[in-house]
Amino acid sequence: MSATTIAGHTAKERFIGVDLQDNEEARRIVRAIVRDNPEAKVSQIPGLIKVTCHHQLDIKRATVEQELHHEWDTQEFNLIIISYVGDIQEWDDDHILVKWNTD
Amino acid sequence: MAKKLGLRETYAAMTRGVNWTPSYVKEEEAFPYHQFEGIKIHDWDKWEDPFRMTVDNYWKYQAEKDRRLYAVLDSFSQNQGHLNISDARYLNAIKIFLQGVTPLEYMAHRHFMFISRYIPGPGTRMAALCQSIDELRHTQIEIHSMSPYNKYYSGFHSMRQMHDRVWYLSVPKSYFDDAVTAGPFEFLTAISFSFEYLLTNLLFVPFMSGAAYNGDLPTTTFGFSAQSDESRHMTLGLQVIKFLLEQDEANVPIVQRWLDKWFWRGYRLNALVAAMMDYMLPKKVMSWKEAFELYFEQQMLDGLFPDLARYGIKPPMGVEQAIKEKEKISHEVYWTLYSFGFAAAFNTWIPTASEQDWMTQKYPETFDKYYRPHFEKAQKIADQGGRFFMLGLPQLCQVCQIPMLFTEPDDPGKICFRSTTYQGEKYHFCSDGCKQIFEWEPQKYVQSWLPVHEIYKGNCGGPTVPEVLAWYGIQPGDNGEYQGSVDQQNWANWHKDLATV
Amino acid sequence: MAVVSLKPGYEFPARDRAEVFGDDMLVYVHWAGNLFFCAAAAYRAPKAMKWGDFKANMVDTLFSGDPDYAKLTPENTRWTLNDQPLNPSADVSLTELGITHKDLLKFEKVG
Amino acid sequence: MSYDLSPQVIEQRRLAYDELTRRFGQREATRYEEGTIGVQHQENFHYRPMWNPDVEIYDPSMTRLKLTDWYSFLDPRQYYYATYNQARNKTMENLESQLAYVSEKGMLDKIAGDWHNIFLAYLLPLRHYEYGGVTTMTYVARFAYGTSIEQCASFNAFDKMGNSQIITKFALMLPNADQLLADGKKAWLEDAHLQPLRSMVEHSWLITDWAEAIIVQNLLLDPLLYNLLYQEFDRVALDNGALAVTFVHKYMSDWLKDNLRWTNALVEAFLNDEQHGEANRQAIQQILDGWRPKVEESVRPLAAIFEMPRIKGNFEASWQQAAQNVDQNLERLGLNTASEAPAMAG
Repeated sequence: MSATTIAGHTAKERFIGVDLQDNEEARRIVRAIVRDNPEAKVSQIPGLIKVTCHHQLDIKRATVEQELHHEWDTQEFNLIIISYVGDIQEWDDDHILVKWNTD
Repeated sequence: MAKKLGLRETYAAMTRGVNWTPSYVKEEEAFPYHQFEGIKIHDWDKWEDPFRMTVDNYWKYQAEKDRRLYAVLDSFSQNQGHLNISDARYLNAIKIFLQGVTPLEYMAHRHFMFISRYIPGPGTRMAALCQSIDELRHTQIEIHSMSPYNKYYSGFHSMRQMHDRVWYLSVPKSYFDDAVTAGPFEFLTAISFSFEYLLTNLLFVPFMSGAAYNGDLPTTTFGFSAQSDESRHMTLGLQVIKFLLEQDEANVPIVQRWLDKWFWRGYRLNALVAAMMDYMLPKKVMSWKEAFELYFEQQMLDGLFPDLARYGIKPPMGVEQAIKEKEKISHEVYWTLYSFGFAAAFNTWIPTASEQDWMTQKYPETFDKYYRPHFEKAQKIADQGGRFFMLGLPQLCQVCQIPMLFTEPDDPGKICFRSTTYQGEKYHFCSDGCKQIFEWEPQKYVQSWLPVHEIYKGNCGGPTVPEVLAWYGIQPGDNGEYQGSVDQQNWANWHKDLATV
Repeated sequence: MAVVSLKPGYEFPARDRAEVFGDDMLVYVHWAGNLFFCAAAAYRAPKAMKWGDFKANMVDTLFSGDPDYAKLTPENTRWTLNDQPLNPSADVSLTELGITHKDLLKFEKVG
Repeated sequence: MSYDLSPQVIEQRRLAYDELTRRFGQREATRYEEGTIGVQHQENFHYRPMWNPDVEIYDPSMTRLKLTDWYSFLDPRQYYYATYNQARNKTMENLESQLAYVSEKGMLDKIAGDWHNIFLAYLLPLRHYEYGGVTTMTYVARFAYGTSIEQCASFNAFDKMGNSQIITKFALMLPNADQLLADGKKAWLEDAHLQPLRSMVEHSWLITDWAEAIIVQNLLLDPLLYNLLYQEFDRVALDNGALAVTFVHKYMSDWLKDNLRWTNALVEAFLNDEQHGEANRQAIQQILDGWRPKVEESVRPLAAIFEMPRIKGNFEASWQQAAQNVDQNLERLGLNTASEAPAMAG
């Protein structure tokens, strides 16, 4: 594609993802994310957990609540998110959806 | 009993619903600044803010974030946590951060108030209002996080004065001054999109991870805490771009030019970060080159730009050159900081043998050929009891204000000189990018406050180095060589004492 | 593209224009082929200054920070002014050499 | 921890940042001081704003008032971001639990039907008034000189957004909330008793002297309106059994007191400036005298709502009381009040 044919740069596969603070709450939420997005890859660099995925990442309240064993407002995701790649297409009471607009 | 509303409806009622178009004063009198840039907006209701942050939730989550943050800072001070970092050399990266970045957070705070005031769309105004006070938060948590270091180490004591005056800090200062003096949509494209979305991960994530790896608890804590706000800012940035591009086709070329300008401005600013990452972290997480490949090439070029291609947006001007430069800028910039270290408010040093070997491994094409020889020569001078400094003042780029240190894209052995004449005066640039930016808006950049020229005009305390350093607020120990510096000696003493406890 | 401004007349005098420096001017000097000096040096010099004084008091002072500078002689050093060959002699003034405000001089070791 | 604390004495090299030790001498600084004093950039701005080339990025000439030392004003509440948020979060949690109680006890269902019309006549339209106040205060936050002043204005702007959203929150608890919000907006745009107020708000957006904007909104308009509605009319609501709304009234009137604290301190700083105090006094008095009649004219038509409840309120007495509260505050500051001011023409 013309948009990414840049001299000196080799296009790799596209991905989306979220970077989360490495703490207890986040580790549980990551478990929920992996349950709902089986192809998600989890990796760690100092201080943070990276969750990446091709296509899309869907973070569902119901699954997070099962992992946390208490009620969870999707807005609480604000407390652990450090960064993301992609476009947050939906953030409502039930889920947070990150994906690109074009495949 | 009223039905319980979801996030989306509540947010809409609280932000969209309250806005109205004035009728007792002229709309263009109340909102005079959103049209002169040529951007056309037809329907503000098409603005989407996926975060849907309301004031009550804002107070709730931000209070919780701060509760966690200040608990860590208090405990850090109580426990003399500064003694647990990897090495006092590390703090020089943090000094540059406080002097260079913290004042920009403050600038962002003030100018998002301008956006909130003057953009007539209610979704944008609310997002900008939240971002404005977030940026005040970042200013203050950075000042508070570094306050314990200021009590024991050099270079932290006069952040704002230095930012207003010191030569290398005119790089970040002129960058942000450029953004806030532009119109509101250019500011949003510059800061919300080009900086917060396109380049923020490159700046912050490896840096904060480096802080974690080097035992710097305050920086890790404020960094990750600030980044959680930053995610909201990234969303605002991406939304701004999509919204402008979708509103009118005539916006596309305007936005493209801003992207071209602000990618290059931001990328040049990041050159300082490149040097900090590769040279100032005793324990290294990743090289600048690796961070650039992951956070810019993979995430932005491969990830984002295909999404923007459907609007007719191309990757910005200078991307090819930036890719070529990933092999060299950290070294070129650090060598410059080393050379002018007598006039900087941080210490510099020759990397250790094992660090140089790490560079060789990370930069096999360039380090041994072009940069290792500098350090070897400097080492020889040091072995004879000297310290190499370039005892003069460098030529600066008229636009990015970095010393003219960058080399030709295809020749790391040759400095890249570009120049032009405007109204009978000559101007010099470090790159095609900076020259192009000047030529788009010469009336703006003829105003640049270039620190070297200001010294020569007699505006910086006096003609001698001690006078200029005094005017900068640089105190003995802040500047110069790390080996034998106040910080180095104290660090050695503190840890010697510890060994005998 | 011209600058876009709400108020007409967004026009300011160049902050570092020649007249600000009076009888002096800014001159940049770069040692081509030796990036031990990371960038060109900037000087404020009297326009009437003789080349010999400029070289001895300004250029030599700074660039002798590199031990290799001692290897340079008038014979093996080539000078350019704005990338055009320059053959300076010591008793000629900077202005007479054609050097103007914010010009770039380069020198290089040849042979 | 890799060392033993007790025998370890490491001497501090500095007690605080230089900006603060220069001002206060050698002592530790508070977090408020660190995050506030001298933080705003002061010199060597690179480019003039394209949107207004006549001013610098931060420019003390954007008000006619002057302070010899712009940091002679400090917020008496000592709010910096963290303490501000914590304070607001606390009052908000308190209000939320009160509103939850209101909801749980079905108190809104018990309010007589005529109160929906009354809410439509003042409370619902006033969420737009608050939002209009955000616009005025974001201008101040951008252009005021010095961090200590603009920081207060920034929180003030955010508070106004909060006040607007609290009213919306309350409205969302009422049956037919969507319709009520739409009707409330229509009232704000069209109903006769609100038009002078809307006109006043829109005109306050055009005030270019930021200190004037603070004086108009925080010393005159907000106090008069808040006293009239959230103190005086609150009693009418209670007399009529509309208990549910009183929590919102109380929140607003507590907020006004909090907001007056910094505003009054700022005015005092202007009045007490050794060099500029007298000139400031004249300018402030002129601002007050010029705006007072317009402010009163814009609020007075709210008299209409005192007639609406079953047990009517005594508007004239309430008006006197509200105006008196405004006056008392001005008198405390040593300023002349409306009654002492020379009669204004028009």
